[in-house]
Amino acid sequence: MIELLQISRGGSGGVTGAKILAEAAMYEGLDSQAIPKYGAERRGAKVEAYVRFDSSPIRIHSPVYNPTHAMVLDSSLIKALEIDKVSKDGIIMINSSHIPDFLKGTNRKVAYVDATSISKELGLVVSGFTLTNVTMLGCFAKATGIIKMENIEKAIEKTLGAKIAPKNIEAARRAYEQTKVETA
Amino acid sequence: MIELLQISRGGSGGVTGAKILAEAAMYEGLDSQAIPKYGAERRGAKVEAYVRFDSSPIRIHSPVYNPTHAMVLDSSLIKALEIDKVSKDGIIMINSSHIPDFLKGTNRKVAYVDATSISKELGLVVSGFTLTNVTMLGCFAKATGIIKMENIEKAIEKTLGAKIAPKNIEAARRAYEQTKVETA
Amino acid sequence: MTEKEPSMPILYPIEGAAGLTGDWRTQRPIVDPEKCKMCNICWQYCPDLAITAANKEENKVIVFDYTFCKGCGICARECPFGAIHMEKEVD
Amino acid sequence: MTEKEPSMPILYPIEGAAGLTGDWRTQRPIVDPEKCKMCNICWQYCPDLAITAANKEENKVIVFDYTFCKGCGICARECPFGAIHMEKEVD
Amino acid sequence: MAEEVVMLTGNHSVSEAVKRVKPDVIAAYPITPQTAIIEYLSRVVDSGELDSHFIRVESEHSALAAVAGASWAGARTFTATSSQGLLYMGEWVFWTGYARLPVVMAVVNRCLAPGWSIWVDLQDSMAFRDAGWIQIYNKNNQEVFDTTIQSYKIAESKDIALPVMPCLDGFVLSHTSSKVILSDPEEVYNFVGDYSDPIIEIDTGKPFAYGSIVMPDKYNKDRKDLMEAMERAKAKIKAVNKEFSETFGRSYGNGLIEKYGDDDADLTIVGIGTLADETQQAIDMLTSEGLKVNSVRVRTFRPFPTEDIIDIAKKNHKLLVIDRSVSFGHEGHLQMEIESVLKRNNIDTPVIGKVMGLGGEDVPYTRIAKAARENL
Amino acid sequence: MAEEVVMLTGNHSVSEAVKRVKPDVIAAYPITPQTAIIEYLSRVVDSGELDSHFIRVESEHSALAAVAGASWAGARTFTATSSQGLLYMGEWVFWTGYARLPVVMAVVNRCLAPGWSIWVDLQDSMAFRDAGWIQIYNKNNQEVFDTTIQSYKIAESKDIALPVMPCLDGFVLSHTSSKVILSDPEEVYNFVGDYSDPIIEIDTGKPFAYGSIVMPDKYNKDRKDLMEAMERAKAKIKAVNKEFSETFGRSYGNGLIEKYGDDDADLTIVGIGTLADETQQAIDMLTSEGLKVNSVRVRTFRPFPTEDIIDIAKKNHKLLVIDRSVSFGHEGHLQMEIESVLKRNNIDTPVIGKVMGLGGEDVPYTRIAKAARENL
Amino acid sequence: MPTTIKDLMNNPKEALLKGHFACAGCGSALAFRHAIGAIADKAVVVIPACCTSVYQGFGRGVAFDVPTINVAFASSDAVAAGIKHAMDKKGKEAHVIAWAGDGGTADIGIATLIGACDRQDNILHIMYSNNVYSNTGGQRSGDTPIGARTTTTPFGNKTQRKMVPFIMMANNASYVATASVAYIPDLVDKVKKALSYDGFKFIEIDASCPVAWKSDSADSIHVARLAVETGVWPLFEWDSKSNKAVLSKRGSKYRNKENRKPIEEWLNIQGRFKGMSEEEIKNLYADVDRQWTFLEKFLE
Amino acid sequence: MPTTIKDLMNNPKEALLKGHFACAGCGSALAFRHAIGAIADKAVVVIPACCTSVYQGFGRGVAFDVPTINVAFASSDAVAAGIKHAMDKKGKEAHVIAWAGDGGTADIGIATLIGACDRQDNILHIMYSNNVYSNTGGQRSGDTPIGARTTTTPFGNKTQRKMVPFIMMANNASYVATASVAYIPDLVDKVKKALSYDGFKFIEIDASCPVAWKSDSADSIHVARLAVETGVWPLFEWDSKSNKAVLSKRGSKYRNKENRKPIEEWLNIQGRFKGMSEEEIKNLYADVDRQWTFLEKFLE
Ligand SMILES: Cc1ncc(C[n+]2csc(CCOP(=O)(O)OP(=O)(O)O)c2C)c(N)n1
Ligand SMILES: Cc1ncc(C[n+]2csc(CCOP(=O)(O)OP(=O)(O)O)c2C)c(N)n1
Ligand code: SF4
Ligand code: SF4
Ligand code: SF4
Ligand code: SF4
Repeated sequence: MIELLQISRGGSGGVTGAKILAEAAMYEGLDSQAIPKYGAERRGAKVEAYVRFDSSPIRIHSPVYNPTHAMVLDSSLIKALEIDKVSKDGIIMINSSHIPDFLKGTNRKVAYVDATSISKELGLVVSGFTLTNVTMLGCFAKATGIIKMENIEKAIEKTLGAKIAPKNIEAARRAYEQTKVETA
Repeated sequence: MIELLQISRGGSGGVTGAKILAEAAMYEGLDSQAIPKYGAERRGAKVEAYVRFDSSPIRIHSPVYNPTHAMVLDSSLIKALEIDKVSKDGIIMINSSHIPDFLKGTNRKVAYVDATSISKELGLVVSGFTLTNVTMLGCFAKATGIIKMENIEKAIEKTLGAKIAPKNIEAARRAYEQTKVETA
Repeated sequence: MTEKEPSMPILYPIEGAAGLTGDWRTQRPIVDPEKCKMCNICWQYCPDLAITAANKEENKVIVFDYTFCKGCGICARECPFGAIHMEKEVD
Repeated sequence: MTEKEPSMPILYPIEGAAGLTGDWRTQRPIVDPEKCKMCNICWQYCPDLAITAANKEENKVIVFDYTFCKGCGICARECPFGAIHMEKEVD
Repeated sequence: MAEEVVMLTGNHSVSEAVKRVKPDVIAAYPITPQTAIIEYLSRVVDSGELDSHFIRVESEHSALAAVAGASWAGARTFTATSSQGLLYMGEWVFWTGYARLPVVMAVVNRCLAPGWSIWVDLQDSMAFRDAGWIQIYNKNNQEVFDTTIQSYKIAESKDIALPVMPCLDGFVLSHTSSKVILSDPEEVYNFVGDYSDPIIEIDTGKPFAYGSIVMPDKYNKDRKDLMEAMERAKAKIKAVNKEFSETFGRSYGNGLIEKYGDDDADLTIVGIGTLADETQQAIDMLTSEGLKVNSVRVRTFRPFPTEDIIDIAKKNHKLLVIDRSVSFGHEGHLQMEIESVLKRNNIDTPVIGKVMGLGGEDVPYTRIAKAARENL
Repeated sequence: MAEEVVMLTGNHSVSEAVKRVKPDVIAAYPITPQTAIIEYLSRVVDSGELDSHFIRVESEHSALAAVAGASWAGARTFTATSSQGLLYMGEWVFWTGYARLPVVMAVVNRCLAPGWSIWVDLQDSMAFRDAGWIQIYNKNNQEVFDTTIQSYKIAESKDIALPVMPCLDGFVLSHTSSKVILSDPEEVYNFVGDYSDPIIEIDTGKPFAYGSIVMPDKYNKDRKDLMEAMERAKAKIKAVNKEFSETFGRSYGNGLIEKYGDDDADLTIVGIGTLADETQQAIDMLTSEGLKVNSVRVRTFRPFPTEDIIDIAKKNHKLLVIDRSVSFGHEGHLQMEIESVLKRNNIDTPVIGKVMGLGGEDVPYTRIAKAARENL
Repeated sequence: MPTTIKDLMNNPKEALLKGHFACAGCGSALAFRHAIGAIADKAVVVIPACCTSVYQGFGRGVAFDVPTINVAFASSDAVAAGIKHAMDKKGKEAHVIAWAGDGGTADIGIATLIGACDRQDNILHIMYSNNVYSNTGGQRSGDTPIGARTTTTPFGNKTQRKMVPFIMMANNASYVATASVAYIPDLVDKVKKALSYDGFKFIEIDASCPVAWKSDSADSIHVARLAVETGVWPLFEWDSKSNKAVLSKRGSKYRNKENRKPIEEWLNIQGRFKGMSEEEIKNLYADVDRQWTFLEKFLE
Repeated sequence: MPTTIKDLMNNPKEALLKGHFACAGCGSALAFRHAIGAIADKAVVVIPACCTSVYQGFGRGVAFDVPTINVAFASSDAVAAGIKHAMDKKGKEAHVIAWAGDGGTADIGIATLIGACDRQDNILHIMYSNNVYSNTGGQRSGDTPIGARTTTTPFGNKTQRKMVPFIMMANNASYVATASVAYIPDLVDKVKKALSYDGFKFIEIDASCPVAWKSDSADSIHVARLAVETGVWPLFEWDSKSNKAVLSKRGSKYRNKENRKPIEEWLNIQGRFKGMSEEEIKNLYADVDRQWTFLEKFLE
């Protein structure tokens, strides 16, 4: 079983992103779950969501305590990540043009991409918030290889609908291209 | 155990009468209960109440199905009395100047007194209703001998208060005097 | 499993749902046919539907239904012509 | 039986009951001390008590408390003198 | 004023007890067969006989909300209801229990609609057996008076801090007059004590917030404490029953249960409320027939008298449990709980259950006796 | 439109099922975590996708009252709630059950205040286990979808005529997305059938009065029939589960319970809701450790699956019962009921009870496994 | 054309049958007879806990010849709304009427009432007010007048009368009216007129209760008439279209205080007001003034 | 003397502490800060389920420095009444305030509100209206304006706005006022004035919710000001003694329609009104007119 922790800011679409990812996993033939951390959400405040992937049916309903991978949608939130809880073999994915200082020397595998710039370029901005949730799915596909881009695209299409999906798919694709994976 | 069935009309004070009787029994050293028949009461409609007397503590909570004695506060209600249910040895007490035809030939012991006239004479009339409930207690004392008049008077005094008790006591006393007991 | 209808607290309309309420009466209304102007004001005000309306065409005055009349006295009180009076019920 | 107080859901007043809410901010207000007329209109409108009021007597302009300011932008929007502007938070 | 011996209805008995403990705030809403309780109390408050605030609320939900509010402010409180009224305040019944407020609420048991029916069964109060209230069921009007008094002493102990629900059978007790010894008001008040050191008290000088969002760990801590308080309440109820007996000369079994008849019978009839009183009459009858039968009245349903039930079951050969309420889709409440206790403690004594008297159906002692004979 | 495979939250699964059975009238009030159900339904009603009347009531008491009204008028109905909302409509929960109205109400389980907490435990729906409702607890979103559909078929059978409450764990199911097969709308509708011959129907041409005052004998008759309908419901639920399986290829144990693992284990873990699903994970783990452990998920708490529990207990050596709700002053609900069943049927299999996960406390399968190991 | 006594005789059928369980002289039963009788072929009535739940029958059969649904106390309008929506959906015609006492309307039931009004559910709420909880034996309600002795205000009620019609105006019901058992044709007119409006309609009827009012049952009409003639009970209609109130013909002259009889005439024939102090009477007068002052704002 | 910003600084203490859990730009939190702050040494607040139950804190501590009792949704006024009676009985001074949203006031809680008003319990009810059930994610309430997109009226709300202040006038509260987060000193004046009255007091505050209104958080004051300037939100006071309404200084000029800004200005900065049809806008204008027409009756 693979477990993802996703950290984002309230209002930036993290929950939707997690759901799209779980849906993509379904197309991949995996069983999956997307779990928003249960509680009052506030725009700008830190929000967690979890995604589980498994080849057999999932019967676990807990939040994820020790994620395989972690994904941080806003680089300013990186400090909120408890790295020790993430599997040593896992990948830390981050929306950033570079490896943040915070991760340096951790010897972790870090995948990074400047999703904010990509999203902005494509106009993925809602009431002042740049939406990087979908964009970062490209990073996930690239970094983990768990899910093929085509399935991520299919899930984006299904969830967001024909009107706004294309821009988002494009964003995810660009992120896929631009993601770099390095050991920090 | 002695059980009394009392039949009256809604609004004529039957429930209070039964309670006074039970209280009198208490002064007599008996255990007692006064049970209004549970349900919506309507002025003028037939209403039943039950009184139990025993020398040992009463732990029965049922209504009375087979009364020892019966008391009817309004002679027009006599037809509502199911005589067969009353103990053969019991007394049927009725507010009437004579033994009603309905009882004739039943071979029952009947105590009768014109409580209405007594009450009227003493002004025991409330919104058009002549109250015979207390008056008939005199009849009960006389006919059954279960409770002494002094205890009935004490109970009337306690329940009705110093202001209206005297007239009621007087009514009960007169009824006591005037009650006739015959076999019908 | 046999088909079975649920048992429910359902009642159907009947006259005398609360019995023959004439029993409750301690006084009864009596109409004076001479005085009744057949205006049916009493009919209108009887909460117990215990008055058969008067009929001017047929020259019929009101009639009481003592089976159900509770003897409230409204009809007597409201008759503008004093055509109704209440009498104590005799035992 | 030892005396025991019941366990109840009681909380006591503290600053930062919801944490250091400055974290939520994506943009921060900046005051231009030149322009601030010390009217304290911004102070009045801040839902987060994140402004220390200006003091005319002491000639002190307003000060932001970035530990708690959520960056809503009301102060900047409401300042009649355009003395406050919002800047994107840098990561 | 000293002790008085009077003829009193169950409702009036509640009121007389309440008058003696002098609650600061009363709020209640009328419902048959409870209404007479609050009619009496509104009279004595308005007449000045009882120095208390009486809030004539617009519903039961508000009745319990208002007394809960008063209780948070450190006041002694009282309310009463029945049936639909209890259901209508249901949210507040749980709220009050979970909040550990020492509210006393008399419940005059009445069955639930539809169809409309105003007569007794215990379905109403039983529906709140999970709610964190102590429930004490009474057999006669004297006990109603006494239990109402005891309820305050139990509820207001800091080591308990639970609301208490004295329950009395509608009409059968509430409207029936029987002999009641009304203890001296001052003695009663002294027995209960004043409520000057409240469990909780709002104070503008010392702000706190009650009931904000809690995380699961704290939530569990509070509920565990509630569970433990219920456990402690067993000893407390027994102690109060004993102290009451020492002061006033009246007691009810050991406080949790009341036994009747000889130990080691062939059959023990277990019941609750007036049916259990009626059962004693049946026991006398059966005993006179030479049968070995005794009875147990469950006085407190919450906390459930587990240890006493174990004891009874061990000492006797068979239990016949008579319920006046039932969980549709399972079985009678008393039966279910007794069975669970015996099962948990590996006690073989057989249990037979009968549900009787729903919707005010009269259950004469002869019917109880018949059931006993059939199961001997 | 045919079958679709989608990622769906539990709430959305309920809505999709409801949309397919096409209720005539929906009335509901928002409350976390149930709200998304009615948000979705109000959208499809307002958009015209679902031809139904949606009443935006001002409280839960009115929500259930309104759907009950519609049900009396012969309509198919739906509502949903959680926690405080369920308590607030409590009077109507009993009313609907006693009235035998085939209402379907989804309950998204959430614990009760105070303090405020929005997370799951089963205290809310358990509080209504006496109310004459069928209660079906679900383990995952697929079952939520399927059970909601089945509920109508059960509720609307004339020989049952009971409201049904499909229950799903708040957040854990309601807000978590997972794979759900949404069956073809037409097939679903055909499976349930239309409600053209209603259990009861108001007709101005044929007046009747529902729920006037009833005497105790009639009251008892109605309640006895309710008890019997609950009994019959066991077979009905099984039959519907079977028919559902034949039509859609999905089923849940025998409808009343779902077993997991090999028979004749040293320990059987009995649970309800998602904890029972989580338990299956624990069973795999324990089995892989060489331990002989299996599990049972109680799917219908009402009617209680007495016969199945007997069967399980007879075939196994020990039961570990995990409750996510408790009756304060007694014990966990599932434990209590299972113990009572075993006791009544003289089954010696020991029962150990554990209450876990109140107030949304997370219970990982490892904790369940630990409890199992400790009790082996 | 205003309804006449003759018209009343031509009702589709009687809604109330003989031999019901209301007390002798019950104003509520009389009101039911005519208000529902006038539309008996189309009426569905929803009755929350109140005297009407009792007087309709008692086990054997029911005295109402219209579909009658008895419901929990605080829910008549919600149930009525549910019924109406269901019947609309099924294409069936009906006038769905919530028939409730003052307690069920003004107190415990007012959230439900206002909720249905807010949604403009297409139903009519008829509140018959006997100013008290009669069914439970006469406790104070929000509609109890100042000074009335009830079983929970044994020394006189102190609170002002809650004017539900005003609340419904403020809440923008489509039609609001007051009526009285003393003016039956007027009552029937208002019921029929109400039903001609879409959305939520509200009528309050002053309905004598000889038991709670401690009045002679024969006075049930007389006392209600006095309430109008003393100004205690203004008879009017209001609708949201106009946002204007109009006094009913039978009550219009009492707008002028000089035409009003002294309130004491109304008080004196009711035992519930026995022992009222001067002060209480003054307060009652003031409360009646308050009601008129409020109403005046909406009159031409 | 009207309150000034300077006066606000001299509050006994802050009622709201920094670091609370309200969204950025929350009008309710701002209103709480000042309304309760002005009387913070004497205030006891009772909070039913609403955003305020959440933004006060989350497990660690509470952001309110006044006694705060969180209660079931439909009961704030009953609890407040209970507290007030208890404190009176115990001889303790306090201003007990029920602080509730529009849902808890106008919908599920209105029976409790009216009940406490009817009894003239000596408390103040402050309704902050964000026109929606914000705490549960933005469902329609009875106070939702025509045309607003909410999660339960995704294609626009159709029902008229429920004017609770009017209902409270009809129900004869001792003091009724409306206020706005755009006019803080006016709000504080009204709170203080309300507390000078005996009996039941009511204030409704138009309190922006950037989340539900889909507006920029920076616009929270601006949008509230526009509500006043467009006539959508009349600012007034009324008391039962006079039965007269007085427009507040800051709002009086909008009585004259010519002085009002077009409602569209208010609509256009809120995402919740996006996609409103001409018809809906017309209906909204009509509803605003209706409110003023009602209010006019009580103005000099
Ligand atoms: C929730 C609930 N609370 C209380 C009652 C008890 N109850 C039944 S009828 C009634 C009074 C009804 O008063 P009103 O509405 O004025 O009608 P009336 O009896 O005067 O006809 C009360 C309090 C109930 N049935 N349900
Ligand atoms: C009985 C009950 N029903 C529903 C809820 C769920 N609930 C909590 S807050 C809320 C909405 C509150 O809306 P409002 O009063 O307008 O305050 P706001 O959230 O907008 O601040 C709802 C529906 C509840 N807690 N209790
Ligand atoms: S006395 Fe009353 S019930 Fe009898 S006919 Fe006259 S009005 Fe009708
Ligand atoms: S941005 Fe908002 S929170 Fe920050 S200081 Fe300005 S008004 Fe206060
Ligand atoms: S108590 Fe009053 S309202 Fe009720 S039935 Fe009797 S007269 Fe009518
Ligand atoms: S949702 Fe709206 S009302 Fe609630 S805290 Fe956020 S801004 Fe304030």
